[in-house]
Amino acid sequence: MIVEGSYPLPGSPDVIWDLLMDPDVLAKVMPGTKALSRTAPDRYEGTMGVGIGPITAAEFELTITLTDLQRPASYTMQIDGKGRFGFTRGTANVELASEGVGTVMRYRADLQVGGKIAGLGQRLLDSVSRMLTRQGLDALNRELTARLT
Amino acid sequence: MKPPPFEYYRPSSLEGALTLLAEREEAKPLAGGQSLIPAMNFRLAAPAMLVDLNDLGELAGITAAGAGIRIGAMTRHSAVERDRRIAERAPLLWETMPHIAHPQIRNRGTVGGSLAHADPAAELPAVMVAVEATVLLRSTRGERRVPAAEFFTGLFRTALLPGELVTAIEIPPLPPRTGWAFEEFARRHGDYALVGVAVLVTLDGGGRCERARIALLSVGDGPVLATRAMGTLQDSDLDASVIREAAERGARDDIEPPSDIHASEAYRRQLTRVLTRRALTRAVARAREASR
Amino acid sequence: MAATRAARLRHPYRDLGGLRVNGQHTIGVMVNGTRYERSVEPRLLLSDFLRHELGLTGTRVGCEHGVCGACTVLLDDKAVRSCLMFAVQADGRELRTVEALGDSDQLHPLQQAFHETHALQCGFCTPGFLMTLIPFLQEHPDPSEPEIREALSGNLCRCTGYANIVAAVRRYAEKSGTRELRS
Amino acid sequence: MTAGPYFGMRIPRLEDAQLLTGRARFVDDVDLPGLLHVAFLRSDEAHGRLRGIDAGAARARPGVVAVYTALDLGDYWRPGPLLVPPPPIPGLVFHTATQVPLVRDKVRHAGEPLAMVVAESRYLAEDALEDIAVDLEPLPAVTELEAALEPGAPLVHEQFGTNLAAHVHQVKGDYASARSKAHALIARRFHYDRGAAAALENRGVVAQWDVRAEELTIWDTTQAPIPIRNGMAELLGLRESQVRVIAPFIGGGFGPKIMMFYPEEVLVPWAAIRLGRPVKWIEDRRENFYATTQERSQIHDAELAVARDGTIIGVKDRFLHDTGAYDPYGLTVPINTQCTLLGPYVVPHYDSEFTAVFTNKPIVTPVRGAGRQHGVFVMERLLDLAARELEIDRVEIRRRNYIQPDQFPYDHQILFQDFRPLIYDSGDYPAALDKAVELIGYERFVGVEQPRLRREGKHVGVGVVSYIEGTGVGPYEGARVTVEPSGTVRLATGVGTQGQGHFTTFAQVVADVLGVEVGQVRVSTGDTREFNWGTGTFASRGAVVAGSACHAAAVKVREKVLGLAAPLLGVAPNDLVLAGGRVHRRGSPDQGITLGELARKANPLRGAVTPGTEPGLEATAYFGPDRGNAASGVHAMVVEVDPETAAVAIKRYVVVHDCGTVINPMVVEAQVQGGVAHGIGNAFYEQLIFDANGQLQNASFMDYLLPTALDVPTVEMAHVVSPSPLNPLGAKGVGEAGAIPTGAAFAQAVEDALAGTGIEITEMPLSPGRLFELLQAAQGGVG
Repeated sequence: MIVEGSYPLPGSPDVIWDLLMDPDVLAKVMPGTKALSRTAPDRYEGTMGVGIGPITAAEFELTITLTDLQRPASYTMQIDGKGRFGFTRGTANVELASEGVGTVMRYRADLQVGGKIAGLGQRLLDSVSRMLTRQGLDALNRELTARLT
Repeated sequence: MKPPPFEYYRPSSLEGALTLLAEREEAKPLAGGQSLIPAMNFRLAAPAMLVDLNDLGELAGITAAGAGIRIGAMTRHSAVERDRRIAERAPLLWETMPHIAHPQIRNRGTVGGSLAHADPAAELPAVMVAVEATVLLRSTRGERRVPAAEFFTGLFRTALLPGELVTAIEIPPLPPRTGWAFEEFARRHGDYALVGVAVLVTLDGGGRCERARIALLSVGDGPVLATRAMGTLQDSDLDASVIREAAERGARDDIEPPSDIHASEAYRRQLTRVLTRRALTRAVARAREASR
Repeated sequence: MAATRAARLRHPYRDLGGLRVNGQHTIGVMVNGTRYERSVEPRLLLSDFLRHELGLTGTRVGCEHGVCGACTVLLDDKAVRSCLMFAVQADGRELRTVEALGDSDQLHPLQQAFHETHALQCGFCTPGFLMTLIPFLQEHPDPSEPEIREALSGNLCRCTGYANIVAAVRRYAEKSGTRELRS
Repeated sequence: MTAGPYFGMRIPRLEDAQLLTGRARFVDDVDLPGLLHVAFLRSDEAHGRLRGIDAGAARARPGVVAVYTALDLGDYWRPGPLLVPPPPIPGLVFHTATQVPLVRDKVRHAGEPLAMVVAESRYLAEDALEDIAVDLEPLPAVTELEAALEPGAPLVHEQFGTNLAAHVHQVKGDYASARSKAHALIARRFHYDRGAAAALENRGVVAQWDVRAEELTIWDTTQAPIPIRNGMAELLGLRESQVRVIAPFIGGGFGPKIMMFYPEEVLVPWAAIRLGRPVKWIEDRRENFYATTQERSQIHDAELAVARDGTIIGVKDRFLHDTGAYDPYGLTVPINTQCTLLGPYVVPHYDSEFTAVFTNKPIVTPVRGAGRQHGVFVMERLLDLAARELEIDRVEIRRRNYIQPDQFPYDHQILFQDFRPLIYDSGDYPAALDKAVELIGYERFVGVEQPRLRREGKHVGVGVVSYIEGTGVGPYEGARVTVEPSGTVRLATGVGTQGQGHFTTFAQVVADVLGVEVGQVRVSTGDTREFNWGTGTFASRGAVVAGSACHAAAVKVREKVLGLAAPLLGVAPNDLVLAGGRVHRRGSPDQGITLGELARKANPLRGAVTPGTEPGLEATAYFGPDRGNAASGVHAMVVEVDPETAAVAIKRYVVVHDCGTVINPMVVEAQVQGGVAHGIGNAFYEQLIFDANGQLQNASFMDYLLPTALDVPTVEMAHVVSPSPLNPLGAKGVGEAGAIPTGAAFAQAVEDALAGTGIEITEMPLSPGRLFELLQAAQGGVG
């Protein structure tokens, strides 16, 4: 599953970069993430609960590892989530480019899903990933706006 | 495929149900259960506590509401499809009912449950948006009335607040000179539709389009009101070319349909184009019939 | 209903009335004219209750997510999927299963029609078809083929290709037409 | 009950009453005191290295009796046997890799079992699954057939150094030189994907160890109880006589209910012995999509060489076959494809080569049709394309290439899956075609109806295709017929049944030989206690092979009846008649004796008998055919396509079928109708969709679509009867026939309906979404 797009954000790439490295902010960008902590300079661990309609118990153990860090231009996230519902894992590339007074964030995630999510959830996967992406980006935008004002 | 354990409550009054829902955050209402119980059997849903609404006779039943109609939240689909007053007063809804799943599911599934569940592929949310129904909500804090178009807020999301239940739905009377049509395309009869469309068209005295409502299902996070397509029809003479243009507009500009194993985004746009055209054509013919 | 009422008294939810179960609960159900009382966990599916608690194994389980129709039973005379209900929800209600139709010596006329038209092969889905058809035929004593097919569309059969099931329904309808004329 | 003779009659089935009243016993209906319940923890990953399993919390959960992993099995852990070894084809390569009971070191497909939980209820067992922690290192999965064979592809089985599971090349004539004489060469790539058997009853096993009797009883949803009994005895170190396998009523099989062994079949009896309590496992529908074998993709690169008049010069085919993660069933499916491709046609030169490929997907074994569909699709499509190119009518090109009725036995000069040469026993293909063309009204449809409807804007099309089904293969089946003093005739066979009506058709065969009412014959099948020898119900062989054995046993009993009655009645044996449950002097029905009475006399309690006398009216007989039969037929269908929505409606469906002599036309026709339904599913509704990581994307009946009553028309049917010379009944098999040519007929009909769009259908299954894409590609958009 490929999730990609771009999103305009206020602030410079440097400001956004710092925010994105902050586990509290990262947790907000990944909707449903609870208690994300930085266990190494480039590694975050926590749990993520995704509730879509009647599906209430989708809790994942989440590990995010950052690689190819090119501050403030780009980095790659290795995402690894496992839970009773199966797994999701893959890589997400994030690029930050200044544009005018702000920054354009380009993202492209290539995610695998497995287990019950893959076998039973296909009807909703596309909509859910779009929704989560939108929620995450909106959250990032709010966070930025709050910090910049 | 056995459900996980839960605490079970079956209150005998609406007040009791609302109190439970207010006091227990983890309480999940159980109406017909035709979506919730499969999810529990797959262990995709594990509610800690179910509040079974099936003893709440006060929430079931169909009554006249002025010239319109009021359907209690716990009214079964099968009761709606068998009620002559629905056929007369809410013909779009009546035409839609046989498309919902299968008789065994309709004997158990409820109108309120379907709305509260807000599945983007469900028929009833789109129909309620098309007919501009009002959703009645109750909690221990009191009652609210929410227009259907505002009730559906996203993917399986509604305007329901914690502790709140859908108690009824009110459908306004069909305006004069109005035609209706429901169309959907499913892989098999009764399956989740790949695309569906519910249409109401009202003519003015001169036979032009006074008002058109087009609500689509399975092409977004919830029911989608095809406002651009509706705009194309507004004040037009509703001839075949306008209908074609509106359908094209709706398929192109009103939706961002998902892709899945049954239908790609492009296929959903094509189905939207064709079904909207066919539904409008039928609805306009009925409106003209009603204007004679 | 006495036991159920007593149970309710044992589990009052404050003064709100109704039923509250956390653990096992005794329910009273009328099945095929016999009253059964059993202690069940709330999560026990009605299909499992009928099959394994009451031994009424004619109700079959094919998917447990409400698609195949093999578990169809009558709840207060309406066809429902017994895999999509909890047994506790049937408390105080009336159920009918395939065992309520005929027995081997005296088949129900619909069963007889199935037999005569070879409308079953492995027979696993058959009770679900029968229980779907009983109320349908009450409402539609003389159904057309499209009506029959639509009524059956919520029941899956992998063996027959449905043709003989449709034929059985027609045969039953025609014969009951004759039966009514005679009576 | 009507009186005989019953052979060839439409006898309503004897087994119906039990099934209709819900009193028939299926495996999940077995209830025993102290019964324990099993749930399996299955891998979410399609490919991964198992580093460890922590089941501590699960074992501690109240209600849990045991949790087993591969390590707990000790010496009992071993891969399953190779159920069907490859046939002796020169140059054949075959890598054996069979399934294991529980994963020990490597997961090779999603759904492979990792741990087994035994608990007081299935609910509790499933609760405990959530307590188990698995440490599994994911590995890249291999799913695409061509990619799997690339150097550097991840390996499903490292020991082979390749994902090639098998390679087989069979040749007849000399295609390469014949090709140069062709007027036209039609070459295409074809994809044919298949799906799940999806019997309404999932699999299940119940096992009980009787400590006092030292006997193990296993209730199993198997199509082959005797091989399972023999295998289980060997695995568990028991004598065969200590193990009883009962395949009670089976809720549909369609192929996958014959395997040796499914992991659960091995583990449940083992646990029952170990725990000293009866144990039950019932597969649920989600498990069924991973744990029960399936059928899947083949990719064919095929070429047809034809003369100007449409005569086939030769066919060359190279294909890849997905065998899934293991290949316990050998090469049955791809060899069926290879052989069935030739169809009813004279193909002077044939060069067919296939490669079976391991992938990280569930195991592939036969599903109704068992690879035959794939071959028929390729051949029939090639003929359609050739007809178009040569401007010959589709029906005519088939007619011109048929093997003629006087050419039997017809030797195709290659080996079939039963290790025997592919020789057709009998048939009349032109007669079947003529009947089908007449029934569907082909000439009128093409000449009048279709143009008229097209003018009205309706897109209708017709498809007419032929096929052969190799059926009734060996090795053998047996039967025992016993006349009881009550007059009831007991008939026991070891074949197993899955709903095909064996209880009735076998009874019909026996009733006629013994002159009894069909209802007097009680058939017992599927219980190893009742009959000790047999193989199973597969390859449309029940009626042919077991039916012939029933006949032979009945004939032997008849001889005994005559031998015993002749001196008793004082007449020569050939002056006796068996009728109405009695044996009597010809022409004098009152001078006779009932078979029951005779049975009593055949078991004297006092007095002397001649040395060598066998007591009772009982006989056992076996039948093993020299080779399989060739059943055949023609399918024709009319479809209407809505090119705007890509919806397809099947308006009419005609089958003309030749399964030799018919024992019970009602049963045969119903088998065909059911097969067609399965075929329609395969053509337009059903497909197991895997992603590139080996994840099944439609693992439920919500997304895996079985056709419903609204999707399957009532088939109009006619028979052609070419009795088989290979068995005394003249019968050929029928169980799979309906499902085999449906895809080919569907493709032709849809293409015909959309003539003018330029669409060419070279893949199965279709779906509306896929048809929409093909239409878009063909004409740059529709609507």
